[in-house]
Amino acid sequence: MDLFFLSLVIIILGGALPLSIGRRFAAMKTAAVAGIGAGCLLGCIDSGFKLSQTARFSASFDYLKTFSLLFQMDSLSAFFLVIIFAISFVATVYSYHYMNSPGKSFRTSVNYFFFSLLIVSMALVVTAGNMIAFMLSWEIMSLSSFFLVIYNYQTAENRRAGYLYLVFSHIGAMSILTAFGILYGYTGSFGFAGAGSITDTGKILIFIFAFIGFGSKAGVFPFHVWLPHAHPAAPSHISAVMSGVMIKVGVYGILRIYSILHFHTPLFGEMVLIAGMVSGILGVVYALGQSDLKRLLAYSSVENIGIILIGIGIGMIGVSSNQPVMAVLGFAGGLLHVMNHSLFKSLLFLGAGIVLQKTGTRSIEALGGLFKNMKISGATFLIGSLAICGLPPFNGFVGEFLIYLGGFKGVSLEKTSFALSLLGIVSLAVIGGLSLACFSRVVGIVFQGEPRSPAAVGRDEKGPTMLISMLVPAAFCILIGVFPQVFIRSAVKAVSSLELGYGRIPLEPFMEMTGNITRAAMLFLAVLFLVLALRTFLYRNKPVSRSGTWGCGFTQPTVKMQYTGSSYAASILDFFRPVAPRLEDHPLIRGRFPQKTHYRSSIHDIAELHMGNLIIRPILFLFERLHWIQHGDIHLYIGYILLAIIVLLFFV
Amino acid sequence: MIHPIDTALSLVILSALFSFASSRLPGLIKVLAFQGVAVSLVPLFIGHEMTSGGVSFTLTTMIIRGVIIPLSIYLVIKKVAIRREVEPIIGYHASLLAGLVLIVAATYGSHKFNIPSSTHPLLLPSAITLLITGIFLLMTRRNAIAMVLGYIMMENGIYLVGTTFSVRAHHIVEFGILLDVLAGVMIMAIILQNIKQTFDDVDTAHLRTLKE
Amino acid sequence: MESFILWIMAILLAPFFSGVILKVKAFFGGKKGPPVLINYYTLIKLFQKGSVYSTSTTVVFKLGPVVSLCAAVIALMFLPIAGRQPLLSFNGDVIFVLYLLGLGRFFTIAAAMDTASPFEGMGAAREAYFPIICEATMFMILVLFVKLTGSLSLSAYFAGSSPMEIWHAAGPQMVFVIIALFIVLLTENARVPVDDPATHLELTMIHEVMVLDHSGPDFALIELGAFYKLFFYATMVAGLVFPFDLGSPIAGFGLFWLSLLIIYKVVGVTESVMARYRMDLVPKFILTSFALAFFAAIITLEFIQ
Amino acid sequence: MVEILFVIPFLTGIMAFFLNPSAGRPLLVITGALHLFLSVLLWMNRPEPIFSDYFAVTPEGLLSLLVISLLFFLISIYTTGYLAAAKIRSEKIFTGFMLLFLSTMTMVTLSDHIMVMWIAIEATTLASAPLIYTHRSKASLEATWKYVLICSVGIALALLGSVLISVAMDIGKVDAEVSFSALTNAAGQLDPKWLKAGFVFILVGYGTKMGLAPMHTWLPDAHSEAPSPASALLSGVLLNCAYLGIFKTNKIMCAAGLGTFSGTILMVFGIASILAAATFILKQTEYKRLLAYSSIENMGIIAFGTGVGGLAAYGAMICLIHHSLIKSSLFLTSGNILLGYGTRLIEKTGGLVRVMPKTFVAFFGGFAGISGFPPFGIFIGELLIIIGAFRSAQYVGAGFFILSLCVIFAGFANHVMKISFQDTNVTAQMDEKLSMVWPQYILLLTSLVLCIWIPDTLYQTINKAVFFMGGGF
Repeated sequence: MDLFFLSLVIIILGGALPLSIGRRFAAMKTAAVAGIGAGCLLGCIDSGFKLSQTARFSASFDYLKTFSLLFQMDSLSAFFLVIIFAISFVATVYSYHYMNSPGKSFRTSVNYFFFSLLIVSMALVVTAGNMIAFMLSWEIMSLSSFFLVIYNYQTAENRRAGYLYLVFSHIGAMSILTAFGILYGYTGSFGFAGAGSITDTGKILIFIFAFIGFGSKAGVFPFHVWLPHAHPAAPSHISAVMSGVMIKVGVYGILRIYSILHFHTPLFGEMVLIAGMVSGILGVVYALGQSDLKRLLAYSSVENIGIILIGIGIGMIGVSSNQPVMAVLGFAGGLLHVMNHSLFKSLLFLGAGIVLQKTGTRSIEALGGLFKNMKISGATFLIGSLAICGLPPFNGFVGEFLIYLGGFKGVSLEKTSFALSLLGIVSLAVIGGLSLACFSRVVGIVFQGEPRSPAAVGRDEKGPTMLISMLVPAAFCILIGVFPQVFIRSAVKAVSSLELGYGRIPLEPFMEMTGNITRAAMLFLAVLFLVLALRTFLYRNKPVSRSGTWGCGFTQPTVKMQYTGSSYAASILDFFRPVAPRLEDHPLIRGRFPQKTHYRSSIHDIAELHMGNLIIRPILFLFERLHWIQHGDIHLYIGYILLAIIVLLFFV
Repeated sequence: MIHPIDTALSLVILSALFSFASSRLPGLIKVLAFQGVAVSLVPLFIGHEMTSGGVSFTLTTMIIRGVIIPLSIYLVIKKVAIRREVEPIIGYHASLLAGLVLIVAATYGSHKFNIPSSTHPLLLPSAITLLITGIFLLMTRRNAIAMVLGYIMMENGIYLVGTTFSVRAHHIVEFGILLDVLAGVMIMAIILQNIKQTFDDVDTAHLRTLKE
Repeated sequence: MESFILWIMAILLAPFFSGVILKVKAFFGGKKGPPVLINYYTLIKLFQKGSVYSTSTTVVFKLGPVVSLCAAVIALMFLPIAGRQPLLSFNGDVIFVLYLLGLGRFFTIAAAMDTASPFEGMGAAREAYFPIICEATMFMILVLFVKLTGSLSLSAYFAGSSPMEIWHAAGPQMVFVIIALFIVLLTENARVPVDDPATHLELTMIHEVMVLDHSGPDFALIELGAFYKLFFYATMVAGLVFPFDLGSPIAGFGLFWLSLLIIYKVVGVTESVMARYRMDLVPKFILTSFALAFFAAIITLEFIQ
Repeated sequence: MVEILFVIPFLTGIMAFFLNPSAGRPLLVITGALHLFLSVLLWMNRPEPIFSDYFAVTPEGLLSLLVISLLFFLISIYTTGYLAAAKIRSEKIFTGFMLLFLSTMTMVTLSDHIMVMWIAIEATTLASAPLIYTHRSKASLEATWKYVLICSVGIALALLGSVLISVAMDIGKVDAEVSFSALTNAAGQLDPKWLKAGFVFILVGYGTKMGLAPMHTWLPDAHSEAPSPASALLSGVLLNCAYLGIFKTNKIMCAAGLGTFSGTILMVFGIASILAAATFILKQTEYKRLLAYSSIENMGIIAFGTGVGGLAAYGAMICLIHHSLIKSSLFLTSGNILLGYGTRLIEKTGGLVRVMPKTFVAFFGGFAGISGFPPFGIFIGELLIIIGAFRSAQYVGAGFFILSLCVIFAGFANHVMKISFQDTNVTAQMDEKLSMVWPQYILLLTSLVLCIWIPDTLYQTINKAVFFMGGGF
């Protein structure tokens, strides 16, 4: 048996064992973490090895006599597998101290079981080699993650999240199935091999349906509605895996469909690029409007999916307009951002998790000043934030840099491709600025300043596994940011299995780029050191004292006077008011002895708003109109039968 | 020459028309009994070779269709003692007219099909008449008992089609069908009794609570 | 070596140029004004002092000045000064520089948020908001430049005869670009009409309010960073306004420093004759720059095709 | 010796009327076990029937038979627990008719003669009517009344259809037994016009019983008013029996080259049923009615798949088997919920996961299965139907199919979430006895296993069954 399957088996065993241990909390947790962690580690090493060797591997199983379940691994799969296993490993380790309610022992073991199922099914999705295997793993992935989402089913919000998630994943799966159905209609086989030879209309249809299906899993606007509900609802290590890894499986699907179709029309690139820009900008705008920490991170995932899609879209445009360099840069940048985002987004979710566990609240308006007592969490969270803003010398910059380079290659093209490249570049810039605003807000409000409520006062950060599992991705954020060589090389390798028709992609131009990034990052670090040294020198033998913050003359400051998260974002959001309407609740003060009043504001997601108004309500209305069919009168029931006969007899 | 089958079938059609307009249940049941007898006798006259089995089967059919089934419904009426007439959904005179139109239309429509030449010319029209009368009663009568009678009439019509066309059918199969119909009517009779006991009425307006 | 010397000169002279602005403003105010070297005096004074830190602050507060200075210093390394090749250059260095300045901004904001002061938070929010549009403008201009030169580094736009070539290719629309860039300069460096560094009302400040709690050498580092950032933008504007390649290095140097002086004076004049915009009008003002850059790009590209 | 399969339950059913109620429950289980044993034997040996004119062992019959046996056995085990908890007044009648019901359904699966098939299907109606009226309430009376009358009328039309098919034989000068197998072989000579007319009547007739819209009207009433074991039988296997009649007739049509005609009609009815189910599932207030409408939906899916033919016909058979397994499990579970909460309204339930955790597992598993999630078999079935529909270029049909499935899922999931997780302070009014959860588990497990591994003989049988519709592999 291949190591890959061995690791999957270990993971499943690690998930199933806790079910049998059940009530003995510590033993159960140890077994789960050890099993799942070991499996993930093995899988990660194995697929990393396969990625570096460019080893292809495939295995086929007979299924229900008629089908075969084909699993095969090329460098694209291996690239995603590394991410899946690595992040799952980190999350698993984290969970040991995060899942800390012995009262919920059994539920926790169930959670571990579905977690292991989720990891395995994700790994199977990215290796699936035919429709049956793909759909099977895809649906198991959806179902198992649903159970993870409703782990805390007691709150109505989480139930709603679970429901939305379930419905969206079903609709998405149906859309993918439609795409596969059309494909099967042309080729008559469950494999993907013949997809290159079908008609163009068929290819376009397949791609559109697949894009909707995969896009709804990846959280592409406007199919992202479930995402900001579902990701925060799950326990934080699960959120990390869902946001960091699971939505990337949707990206994988888009790439895979693109590669099997062998159809290099500009249409696909335009579609993906526009979807990416819209998701990117709106995602970060909504993120800016959230006051729930985990919801904010979830919306930021929408944004990052947008960035990834911009990269892929630029790649596709590059392919269609015969610009190999642009194509490879776009795809590689997108893929690298997949890896980067999985690192810093899981890091941020884990950070949010530790905040949630220690303070008991997810509302950023109730937090503040956590940095003082939670040094490691604060520092790693800061690194994650810097990385997610795409700032050098962190990993986020590297991915975006490649995408930019690809996009600027597209500037030399004509007409539509030019216009789209231009828009892609400008929206990347805007996204960058907005996410800087968004994450400076998070860091500033949550970790800095003074505690805004008692919940945030005097918290520690006990829980070694949690801290370790945050330090590791943080280290990788810096590592990739400074030495991206290996990682860019793997991304380019993954691109080469997209079958763009370039044969072996030469690595040298990319290595030069990497060298530049490394040098620039090193330069930055060097200058930083110098300035730090200078600063130390300047402070030699100087009096340094501490006192309260300067209140500009006001001498009685309270913590409530601090700037809030919503006021921080308010003016930016005003700019985006047409797409991010703000709902305010503020009873006016009336009468001589006015009642206590309050002010509440929330930012609405137009996709969610219009989904209710334009889709759900008409459907409900329509079907409610038809309720008279079942009116209870037997005479008309018999009439239906007669009617059916009479109508049919006309066709005889 | 007036063939007995012509007479029988004409009478059947007439009785069907009568039941369109009939407002009294006992009368309707008598009509039904007559139909049952007439319909069961038809095979005797169509001129297939007679066997003793065939004759005895015809007699059994006659007893069941002409006596037992009407009687069981009649007993229900007796037992539950209907005091009040229930107005039908479509009035009696309008029913009669509608019935005539439907029968003519259906007979005309049946010519679309390639009918075996050996068939008696009146057979198909009378079968269709019975069928339509039955369904019409089912759809327009609020009285539950009248609806059951409609069902029986419909069955008679189908039987008429069946006996004539399907020469191959074994008697045992025919008998099975008959038994089914009988059991069905029995069960309906029991339900009718229960309806009467539960609601103190046989108006189906009481039976409209299960809906969306 | 030449580049290094130029870089050192930039590092040393940047405070001087900022002093020029003060002088111009004083002139318009009918005052004598501080000496031109005032900034050097201030820096030296600050370097000699100690610091008072707020009890609310953490290590991020101390990192803020350092990182923002770092970013500005490195930005200057990639900038062709006086039309000469910069110290460093690679394909894509513009993106790196712009993002590096973003990093500096992040830390400035983070340091401001660290103090728990409502005023600093207010300033931070504005500091986070306005540069978003500036970045869009900058990348818009970048697209134009890349289309014209086919290259993606600062040296390709501002070194040697490149500015002249850009002018030739783009034509009079370059005026739009220059105005746009100038607006970006005003915004990024917190000048009137976006921000008034000299006001006394903290509520209306952007940059100055964010550094209220910094003192001593820390504050000096912040000031230095601000000088370099202004120098960075001013050099770019100067490069475009005076694109002439005079051939001889000496004449080139002379022209450069002269043009730089003019740009600083223009900033000073702008500060003197304009009033600060109301806060909610500022985005519209900055958006003008984006619109200008956008039109310039569209019109120019039409001509090229 | 095949006939023994329906003779035994018939005799035990008659016995049950005369025995002490306490003997009824074991009788039920023993008969169920015996029946299961015999059907497995039948699968292994495939003996010839004594009355080969009337009965035959056909692949589709075998499939249904095994499902019926297995379901009845498990339901009978559940029934013992249910009867103890639910206090039914006339237990004798209930057990007796349960057994008669089994007998008639078995007869349906084995009958080959077109009239015998009709007799058996009508008999199932009659045998199941008293089951629906078990609770003796006004509502159950109404449901029974509608069930008996509408189904009888519908099935009467099917009788007419059967007669018309024999007319088609007369005209086509076919001299053979009026049995499905003979007709399928001689299909080419039948008069197409009469054959079509016959098919239409049979489809509408048996379609009434199967629950195809717009003839489905009785189904939600009957299924929701019947006691849960009976509902499970009604939904799990009775619908299959009616489908069997349509399936066999469709086979004749396909053999006669009229597959397009019958297929189109089946597809239209299928889509209509799914849409009708969607209409009422979205805002349903009672969970048993919800399940009933879901049955209508699944019958629609099966009809659609059969109509499409080819790959989809295979998928339809898979759906048929798994729908029986999963839906009956769901109905049994709904019995637990009814006993536990004492209400049929979704509104008043909630928090099943806490109140009755074991029942919850069965309930949610069933929901996942019925919605087409792996590892339950309907997943494979629906996948094949959709893919098959595209393969046959039925784009419009497939579009409607997929859209309405999505709508139904959204509605169904909403209710299931409420029942399973809604906040509530109710405590269960029953304890979850093993006999009242394990049958459901076994049913679901069977579906699960069949989604992972299918025995060769089962696979071959399905292939044979759909052979005439161009199905199978």
